[in-house]
Amino acid sequence: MSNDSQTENAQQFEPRIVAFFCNWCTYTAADLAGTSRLKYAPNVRVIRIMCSGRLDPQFVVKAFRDGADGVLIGGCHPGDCHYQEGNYKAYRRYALFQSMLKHMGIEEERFRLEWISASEGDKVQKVINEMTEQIRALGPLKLTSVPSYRAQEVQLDLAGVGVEGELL
Amino acid sequence: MRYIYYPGCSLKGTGRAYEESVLAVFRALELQFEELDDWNCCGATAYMAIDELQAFTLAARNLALAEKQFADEEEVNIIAPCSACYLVLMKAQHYIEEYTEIGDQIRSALKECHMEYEGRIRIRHPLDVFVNDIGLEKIKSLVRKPLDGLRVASYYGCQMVRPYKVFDHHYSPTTMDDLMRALGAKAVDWSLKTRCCGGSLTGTIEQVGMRLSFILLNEAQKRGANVIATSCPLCQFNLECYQGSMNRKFNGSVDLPAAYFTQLMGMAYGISNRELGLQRLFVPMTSQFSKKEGYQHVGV
Amino acid sequence: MEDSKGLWKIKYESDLFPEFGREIAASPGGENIFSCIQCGTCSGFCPLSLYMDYTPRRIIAMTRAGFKEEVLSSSMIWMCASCYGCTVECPKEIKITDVMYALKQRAIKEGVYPRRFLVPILAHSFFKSVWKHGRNTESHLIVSMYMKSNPFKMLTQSLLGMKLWLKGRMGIMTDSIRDKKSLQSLLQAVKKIQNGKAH
Amino acid sequence: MSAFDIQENGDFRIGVFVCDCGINIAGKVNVSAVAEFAGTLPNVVVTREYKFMCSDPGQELIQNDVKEFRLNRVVVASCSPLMHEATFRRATAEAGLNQYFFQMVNIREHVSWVTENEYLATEKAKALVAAAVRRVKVHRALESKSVPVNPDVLVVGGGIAGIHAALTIANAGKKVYLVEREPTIGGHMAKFDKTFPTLDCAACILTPKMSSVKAHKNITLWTYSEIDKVDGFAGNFTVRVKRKPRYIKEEDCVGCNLCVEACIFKEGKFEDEFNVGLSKRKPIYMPFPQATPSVVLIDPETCLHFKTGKCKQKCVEVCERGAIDFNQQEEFKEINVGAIILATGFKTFDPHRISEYGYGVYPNVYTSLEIERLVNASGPTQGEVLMRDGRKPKSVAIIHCVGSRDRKTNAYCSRVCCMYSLKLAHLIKERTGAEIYNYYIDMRTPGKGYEEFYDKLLQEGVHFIRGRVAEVTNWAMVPSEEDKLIIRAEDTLIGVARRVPVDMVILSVGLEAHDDAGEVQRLFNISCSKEGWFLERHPKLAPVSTFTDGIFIAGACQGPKDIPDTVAQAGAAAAEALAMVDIGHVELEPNTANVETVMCSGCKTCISMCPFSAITFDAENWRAEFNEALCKGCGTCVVTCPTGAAQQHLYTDDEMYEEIEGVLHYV
Ligand SMILES: Cc1cc2nc3c(=O)[nH]c(=O)nc-3n(C[C@H](O)[C@H](O)[C@H](O)COP(=O)(O)OP(=O)(O)OC[C@H]3O[C@@H](n4cnc5c(N)ncnc54)[C@H](O)[C@@H]3O)c2cc1C
Ligand SMILES: Cc1cc2nc3c(=O)[nH]c(=O)nc-3n(C[C@H](O)[C@H](O)[C@H](O)COP(=O)(O)OP(=O)(O)OC[C@H]3O[C@@H](n4cnc5c(N)ncnc54)[C@H](O)[C@@H]3O)c2cc1C
Ligand code: SF4
Ligand code: SF4
Ligand code: SF4
Ligand code: SF4
Ligand code: SF4
Ligand code: SF4
Ligand code: SF4
Ligand code: SF4
Repeated sequence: MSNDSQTENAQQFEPRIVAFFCNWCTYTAADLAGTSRLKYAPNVRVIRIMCSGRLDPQFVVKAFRDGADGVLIGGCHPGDCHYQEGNYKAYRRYALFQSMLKHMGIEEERFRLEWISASEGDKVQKVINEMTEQIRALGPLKLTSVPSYRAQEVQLDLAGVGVEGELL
Repeated sequence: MRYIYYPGCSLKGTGRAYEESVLAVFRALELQFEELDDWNCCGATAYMAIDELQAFTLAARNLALAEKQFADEEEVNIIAPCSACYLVLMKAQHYIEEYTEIGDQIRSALKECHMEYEGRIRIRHPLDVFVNDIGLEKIKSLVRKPLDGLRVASYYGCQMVRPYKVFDHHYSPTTMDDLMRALGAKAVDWSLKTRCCGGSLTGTIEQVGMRLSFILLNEAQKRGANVIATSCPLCQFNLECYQGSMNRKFNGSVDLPAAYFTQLMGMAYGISNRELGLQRLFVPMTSQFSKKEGYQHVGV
Repeated sequence: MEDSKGLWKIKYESDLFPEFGREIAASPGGENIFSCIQCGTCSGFCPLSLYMDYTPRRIIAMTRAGFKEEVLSSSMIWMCASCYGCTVECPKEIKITDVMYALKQRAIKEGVYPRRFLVPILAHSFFKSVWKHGRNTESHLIVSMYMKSNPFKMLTQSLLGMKLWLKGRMGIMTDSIRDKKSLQSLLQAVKKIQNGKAH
Repeated sequence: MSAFDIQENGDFRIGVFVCDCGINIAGKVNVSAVAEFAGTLPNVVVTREYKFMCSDPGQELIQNDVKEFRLNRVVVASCSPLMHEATFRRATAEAGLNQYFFQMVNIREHVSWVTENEYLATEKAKALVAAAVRRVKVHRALESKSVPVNPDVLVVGGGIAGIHAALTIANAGKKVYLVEREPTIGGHMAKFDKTFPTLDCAACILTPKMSSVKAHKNITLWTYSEIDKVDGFAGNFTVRVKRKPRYIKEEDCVGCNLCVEACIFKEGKFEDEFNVGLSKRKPIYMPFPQATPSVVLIDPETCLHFKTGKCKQKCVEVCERGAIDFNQQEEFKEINVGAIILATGFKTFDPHRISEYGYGVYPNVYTSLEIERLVNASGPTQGEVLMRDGRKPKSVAIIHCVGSRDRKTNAYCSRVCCMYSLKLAHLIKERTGAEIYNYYIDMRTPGKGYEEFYDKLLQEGVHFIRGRVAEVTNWAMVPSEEDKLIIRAEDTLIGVARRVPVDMVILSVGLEAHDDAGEVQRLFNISCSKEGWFLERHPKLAPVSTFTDGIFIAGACQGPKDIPDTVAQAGAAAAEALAMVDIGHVELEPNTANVETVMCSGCKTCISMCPFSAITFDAENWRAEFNEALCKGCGTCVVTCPTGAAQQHLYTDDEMYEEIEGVLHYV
């Protein structure tokens, strides 16, 4: 979706959303949505990771900096992680990072974490459609300044919560 | 907790005894309530057949008025004793939430008339409030003349439990039976607790409506009931007013008082017959009880 | 279709209204009708199905198939007492009672309901009374209904009315709300919005 | 690996292969446009469009191009990698490249099948291809590790599925552990008298199999046991089994039942689980005569000794073998296995949930499982069909689809109840001559000999009423209905509501996943469908595999099915497990974490993050040390490493960044 001049409806803003889906659940669920022929908004590009625990906050920053209007993470339901607790860690990072994004002026709707199990193809559809609409309503992401923070600090903070933090 | 009381049209007419007994019981239970100021028709079923949106708008006006009246309350509890009102108000609420188009239209119409419905409303049936808010313990503690030996067939009717299963089962509810037992009565075990009484059909396709009511009365009587307890003015009317014609038409012999469950509560609390509107019944309670040992204090 | 006696029982595809089912499905509460598996639970549960010309199940099937004329002129839709039994029992979660409302509204709109059939008349009387007074007074309602449909029947009913009156259960005074103006303008406003939407 | 080094130096030659998948992709995505676009991307030297890329000619096309165009990177845009990644990696390897110099793009499941608009679908496919082309450049040559496999197999659940799988594997000469939760194996099938459609006697076909399980030298049978913990991975699982105390020394008990007779309870007093409560047992009991192992057990909840400590212990007195041991404790066993088969079966729907049918209200309303026991020659009535009041029913209604095909309970069809309802109708008719009414929505009899069975029943004069029952009441309208159960339903074929009075009602309850399916699923790290059935890897192509390598599923735990299908699946699962343990080794995906030694600051952050304790600290060199054998490749540690020293193969930061950039700015 580069130059939307070609789209039939060139005026309409088409959000670009990068999704990081866990191989075991949400990626499979997205496959299931496909085999079930569930139609959803074409605005999401899915990147496969082995576990939501692999989701590095820097990927999110990178995505926003490179023009994404939203970032979606899909992981297994609490208790179902293929690697025991990667999704808990993802959640803790997500919660902390969400508040950081707020400081950067990025609305919370633009960064979303969802638990979607391998059998929930319909949830993939629902979440993607919902998120696309929400971001469409928000309009394109305008980064006033490229988020500048010392990656290392965040990293340590996040690692800290990763170990100590309580889920929810 | 404070409640808003929404009587609805029937409780001012054929269902007057319901209003009288509901209010008497409210007082006995020391329930805090206010009548909804300038309430209008709930939008009732028949109205809905013509124009659903207008029906829901009528309901929404009541909801908006209630929110205004209890502006400082986080959740506004409206007690609607008539099952039809209870359902229509609740249905309007559901439709406003579920169908955004209906919700939007009604909200903007309200706005034009300087009203607003925020969604703070919880519609309650008095049975729900009595059993779940006040509790059987307290209800029991106030009994002064237990309904010993009285065999009550609790009749819940349709709309209190369907389609929204708010506080009891949609097919085999038990709340009213529990309440009756708390008053000292015996709950008759029967399987027609929620079968339709014919609703407004008694007024339109009379034979059919009467037939449905007859089935209920006949079965309750067969199962040994001395009285059938109702929770809706239309049910009560149907079950009571046609017993003579029914017997002629269907070659039956039903003779069973149909009282509001609140009247039975009032009796157990020793409230006077007149206060409970017992004199307004067509089939007097005495017709059954005088034959019964154990329960004697009704003298209408 | 010629009649119910089995003559001429064939329906030509060209006599159907294929869009009818979709239209009803699009009205609030109608959304699941295409999931109906014709199991008959609705009709089995319906306390009135034995008096109906078509059972609720058949109405759903006919609606879906586009038998618009038969459905709208059926007595069934007026006989439904709104007990919601079918709705809570349906294994496909079809809101059958609400579908009946949608069909009633449609029938009234198209003016095809059975003449002198009391239910639509009751509904109309009701509508008028509320529009005027904000509440309905049962006695007035009954009088006006019988006047329109079957004045003769009034005589048999008046006995009951008398009894009710004697028991203090039938007012003669019209019950009314204070702020009738606001109610009427509210109803008008919603009507306007609705019509605006339709065009 | 010197050949790869040159290519890593930057001289990339990439081939992009875009698949039509018949019309599955080409029907929505403009495949030629995607291929053409790919050709414009830097370093892409050849692009192709082909009808079926995974077919032999498709793979050959890739291999020829690798040679002809001296490709050193391959991108295939087709279906989900979960489907064909292995296929194309193999093709890449066979062309002489390292198989990880390949990247797959999912433009079917994630694009063509889910997108409405053709233009937007094509654009999305282009973005994904662009990302893969960028990513594949930073791929590194990797070696997949091969580890030896433990040849033993664990089977969980001893129903017909578990029994059949265990025997098949044991007969192939491998060692099997069969773990069953109940005191005996046999599962549901052991409760039946006859099985459809052939009406062969369930016991006659099942009990010989049960005894061979017990007797087989390769099978270790642990009943009354549960899985407590599972560790490891395909080929090398470590499993802890909890053995519940039965207060009987299993090795010593010969199943003579003397103790049962001697027990101070003269009559059975407690609900008999095997007869689903239709009869009573004592505190010490044999679940049923053919129970395997043939060993009694004591229920501490009801035994006087356990409850009061004051029993005369007649049971102990009479047991000459001294097999009773009140001090038995829970025991844990740890075993190592290479593959696991789950065969935990199902539970029946609890009809209390549909109060319209009066189960638990009217005593003569039964579930089908109760009737299976009633018609069973070894059941509580020796096969006589008697109701709770001792009468023989003169009329019986069988209600189909109870708890099935109903969005309020279970939306799916339970698949076996039509057939078992026919079976029960036949058996009851045969034994009582009663009038039988089957109430069905649709009669589902797809199977060999099944429709013929239905036809037989029709001829036997069983009534079939097409209509889902609305309610069962005791409300009589006419004299003939007095004291009967009245079934109210519409006969939809006639279009009339009917009331049929009967003596007995049978609810054909559906099949449901066990309540603890979620826990079992977590224990074994597999997935469940929404309804709780274990999820197969692919419904057609991998029906007994799960997404977790080395763990297979068989029987009704995967979804409702009858015995023939259960056994077929059990055989398939056994074959898959055998195939795996027989090769002797498994290839591991090299997506493990590793550390760039020079960059590691020794901060130890990563160490506590690893759920598998794969990282240790090397104090001498002051750095983290990664154990690839223990690492399962989640990548969590990588995220927390502040220096970027920790990386995950196949998902390095570089690879991820390239992919992110790729999807976002492809032109
Ligand atoms: C009333 C009825 C009648 C039927 N009649 C027929 C028929 O006539 N013909 C036919 O082909 N099919 C029939 N079926 C279907 C048949 O029962 C199933 O196909 C068959 O039982 C499936 O076998 P299974 O081994 O997969 O499951 P099950 O028989 O359920 O066995 C599973 C076993 O696993 C054990 N288990 C469960 N969880 C655990 C755990 N966590 N750890 C250890 N062990 C566990 C259970 O205790 C059980 O022993 C009928 C079903 C019903 C309900
Ligand atoms: C119209 C139709 C649509 C279907 N759609 C679906 C569907 O959507 N989903 C689904 O799950 N199932 C579907 N099926 C069923 C599906 O086709 C079968 O389940 C499946 O094909 C069975 O595979 P098979 O290998 O057993 O048999 P086959 O596909 O028949 O293969 C048997 C092979 O053996 C060869 N052969 C035969 N005799 C000999 C011999 N003597 N010597 C050597 N070779 C021999 C044949 O040439 C053939 O290649 C459908 C069936 C039909 C008819
Ligand atoms: S109950 Fe529901 S599914 Fe069954 S026939 Fe009626 S509408 Fe259709
Ligand atoms: S709501 Fe109407 S159609 Fe449905 S069961 Fe009741 S009377 Fe019958
Ligand atoms: S415990 Fe002893 S007496 Fe009882 S069955 Fe076993 S061997 Fe026989
Ligand atoms: S200890 Fe007593 S109650 Fe328990 S099994 Fe032995 S004899 Fe029976
Ligand atoms: S197999 Fe038959 S009885 Fe069972 S759910 Fe399916 S249709 Fe209903
Ligand atoms: S023969 Fe085929 S089409 Fe007919 S019922 Fe069986 S599966 Fe369906
Ligand atoms: S990738 Fe996961 S399993 Fe491997 S070392 Fe890192 S945290 Fe441990
Ligand atoms: S987190 Fe990184 S730097 Fe710290 S010990 Fe682990 S690998 Fe080394």
